[in-house]
Amino acid sequence: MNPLGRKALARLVGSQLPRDSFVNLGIGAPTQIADFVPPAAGVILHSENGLLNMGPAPLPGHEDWDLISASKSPVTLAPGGAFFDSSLAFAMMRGGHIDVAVLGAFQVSQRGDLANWSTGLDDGEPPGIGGAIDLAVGARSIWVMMDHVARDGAARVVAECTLPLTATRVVKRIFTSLAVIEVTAEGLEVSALLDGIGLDQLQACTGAPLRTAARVGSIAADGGLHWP
Amino acid sequence: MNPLGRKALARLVGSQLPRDSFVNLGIGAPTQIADFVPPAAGVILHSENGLLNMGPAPLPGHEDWDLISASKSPVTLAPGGAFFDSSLAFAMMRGGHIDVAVLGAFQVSQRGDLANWSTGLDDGEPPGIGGAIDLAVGARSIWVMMDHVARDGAARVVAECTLPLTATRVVKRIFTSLAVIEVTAEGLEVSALLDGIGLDQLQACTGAPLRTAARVGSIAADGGLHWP
Amino acid sequence: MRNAVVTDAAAAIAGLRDGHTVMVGGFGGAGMPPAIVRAVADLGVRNLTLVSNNAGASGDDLSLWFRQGLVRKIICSYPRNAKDFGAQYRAGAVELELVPQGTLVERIRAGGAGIGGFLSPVGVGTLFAAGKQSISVGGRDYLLELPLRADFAFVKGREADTLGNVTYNKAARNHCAVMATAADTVAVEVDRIVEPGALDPESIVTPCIFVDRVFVGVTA
Amino acid sequence: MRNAVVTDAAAAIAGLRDGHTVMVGGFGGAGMPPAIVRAVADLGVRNLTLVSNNAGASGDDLSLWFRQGLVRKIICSYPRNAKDFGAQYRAGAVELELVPQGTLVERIRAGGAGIGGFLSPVGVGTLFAAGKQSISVGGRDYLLELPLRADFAFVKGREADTLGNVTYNKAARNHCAVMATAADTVAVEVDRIVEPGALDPESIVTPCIFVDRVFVGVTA
Repeated sequence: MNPLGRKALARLVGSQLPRDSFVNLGIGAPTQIADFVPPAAGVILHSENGLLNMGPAPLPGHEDWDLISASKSPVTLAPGGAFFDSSLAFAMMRGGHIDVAVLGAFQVSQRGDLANWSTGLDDGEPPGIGGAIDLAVGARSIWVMMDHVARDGAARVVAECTLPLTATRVVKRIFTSLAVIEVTAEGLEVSALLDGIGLDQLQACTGAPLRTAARVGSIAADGGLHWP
Repeated sequence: MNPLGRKALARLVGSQLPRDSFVNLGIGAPTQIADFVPPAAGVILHSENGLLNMGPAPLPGHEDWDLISASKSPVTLAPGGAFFDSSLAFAMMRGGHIDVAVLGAFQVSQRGDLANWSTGLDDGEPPGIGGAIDLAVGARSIWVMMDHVARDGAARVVAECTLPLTATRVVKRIFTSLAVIEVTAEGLEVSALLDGIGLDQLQACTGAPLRTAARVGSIAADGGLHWP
Repeated sequence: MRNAVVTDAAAAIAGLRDGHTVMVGGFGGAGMPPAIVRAVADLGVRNLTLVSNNAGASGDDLSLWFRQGLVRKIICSYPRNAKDFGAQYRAGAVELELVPQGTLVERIRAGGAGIGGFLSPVGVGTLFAAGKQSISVGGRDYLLELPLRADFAFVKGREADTLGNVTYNKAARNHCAVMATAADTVAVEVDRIVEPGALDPESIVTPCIFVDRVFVGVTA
Repeated sequence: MRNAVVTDAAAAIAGLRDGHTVMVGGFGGAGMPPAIVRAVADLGVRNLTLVSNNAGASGDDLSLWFRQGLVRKIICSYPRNAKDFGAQYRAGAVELELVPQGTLVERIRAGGAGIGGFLSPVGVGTLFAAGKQSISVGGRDYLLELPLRADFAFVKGREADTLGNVTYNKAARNHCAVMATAADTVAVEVDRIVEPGALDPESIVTPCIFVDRVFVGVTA
């Protein structure tokens, strides 16, 4: 009944990544997904600062500050990994070579519009866009991972984004703390629901019409997904 | 009195390359210049198929057909040489990183227009442009090396090119079998003359007005250049 | 774990069909994948659009494709000294799109990098400007050049690991590295296949994200 | 023979003047040349236009330049978490041109490669389209993005030879490799300088044609 926490949500997303796919995990919450990708899945992680086949964090004391992730945290390189420059890193992104990018978001519209960049309008800080916009436009499949509602209870899955957009019509699937929602040509379709939540309750905190998929999975409190 | 042969002309051009410069020698006659660049000059040769610091031809029996020049002849790599892909090779050219490119030509106009590609109109063969056009547009200084007149005696240094152009207003200096001619904002200026040839004789077989530079060098039969 | 290894050239070209666009790496023979070129000739597909810097010299190279009439159109920078292509060309049996070499490689790069086009200073004021949009930026004229992509890219590498990371040999890298980014299916003929981790991660030129199939070309 | 070696960071930045445009490599600290960054701060030039992916975190990095008010404008993708830049920005003392990271690196590449501009799908339908020419190709909309060049590019390499060929260390390659192609004067701070021939010609990332000055950065 409680919304999924960050870890459980990361586990949920991690379990759904396609076998042997090339995946970019955006900075912020999506980074944690790496800890929950089953090794047998063969997923190969891309990092926009010039790494392919990124491995887990190094042991304490073994950090190499020339070997960092897009979040600027120390990482390792898995066997068969490669280093390259930023122009090739972004060619991979913009050129459609990344199978799935998982991004955090502030808002997603029913058409798949994405608002996820820090404009600085709220916090008085300088704005920052980084590489998320290139991913949003270029990856074959954009998944979003976010709390279902904002801290003030406002819907984040909306009819129209009110925040400045990162990209239009790009999000394919939304993983929230309450549900998995597919963005289809006919609108939003719920493909999985957190145990104990009904569609009515989900609709009540969602800013765009929802319908259910032919088959709806149930999400356990730990992020495990089970099909009927 | 006889026009310079290929070897003597190659020696002449080779002696004029700036110290420590990055140079591309076009396919055809300019290729031979490599044999006449004084080692002490420190010239570094670029080849459009992905070599920097190209060395001389290998000894017989030591050919490596993965190590060829733009003319598709076996070469070697000098110490401190590098391999790279064609996109970087042409970035070097188009991006203005080559100091001097020496190209063959059919015609050069008084404004520095260059006609040097095989259109196939004359020989019934398919046309071919290759990378000479990228060099012609991108190198900082374009030098042309050619016989002063065509086999039928027609001028090749002309007021206006009649053959299809490779690039407009790019040639800086013309080395012919009879003279060295600078392309200036005020027209063509003879900076060196083959021993035994007068300006009148040169003008008679040239299709655009010539004037002489303040100082005119004399070119020996072996391609040696001497200043008064 | 990802495994890009296939058994042979026939497997590497599986799915190639009549009418496909095909990129073939190489500058002269360096970078051209010989076993793949022969396998395509054996398969006998037709109406190919071929993207390649050259059009085959003679013998066991792209000449085979022209001799057998597999190619409808070639996009190429220097198709001279190519006997079989020349015969087809003079007979009007094959269409030629002549592209300056630097523009050719940059168009392929754009296709692989998701760039919609680029402004080139090359060709302005020449026959190569024909049919192209001219755009002026900062007082200088440029031609708008459009990206190239292909159904298949066939290139020659030196070593690959089983994931599909690839290195090249010397000047054989040429057009191969960009072509390997710009096709729906990328097949690489190599001399040797090694385990992941055996290649220096600093020296991998084509990371495995671009590569679908690798195999060891049997040299005669 | 060409010799790109200079004695120290002060010599590497010689000629840098007020009002210059300067590219500084790095993603976070990886690829940022620390001795050069300090030398520029010591020199105290002003009104710089800075092209960099970040705007300094805190301490001994580009923060120094903002703390001392050296920068008039920054062209950058992610200048957040940058205390000193943030203060200058809020005070209206520095102009910010915010550029998506992939567009930033591609604009720099275009500057180095003699490309007059390129069509990017990134930013269409967003605030990043403001003021840019929109061009439609094949039914898809793109923004025309223009090249970036600089008076100086300052990057961090791993090894250089005396000719100026450069390798990088792991993910520190990032923006350094393109920046090293796009400035009138390119200076590279490295850990070690070797003789020509000591670097593997297959592994050189920045060939010496792009590099004007190399020196060994003394690490504290």
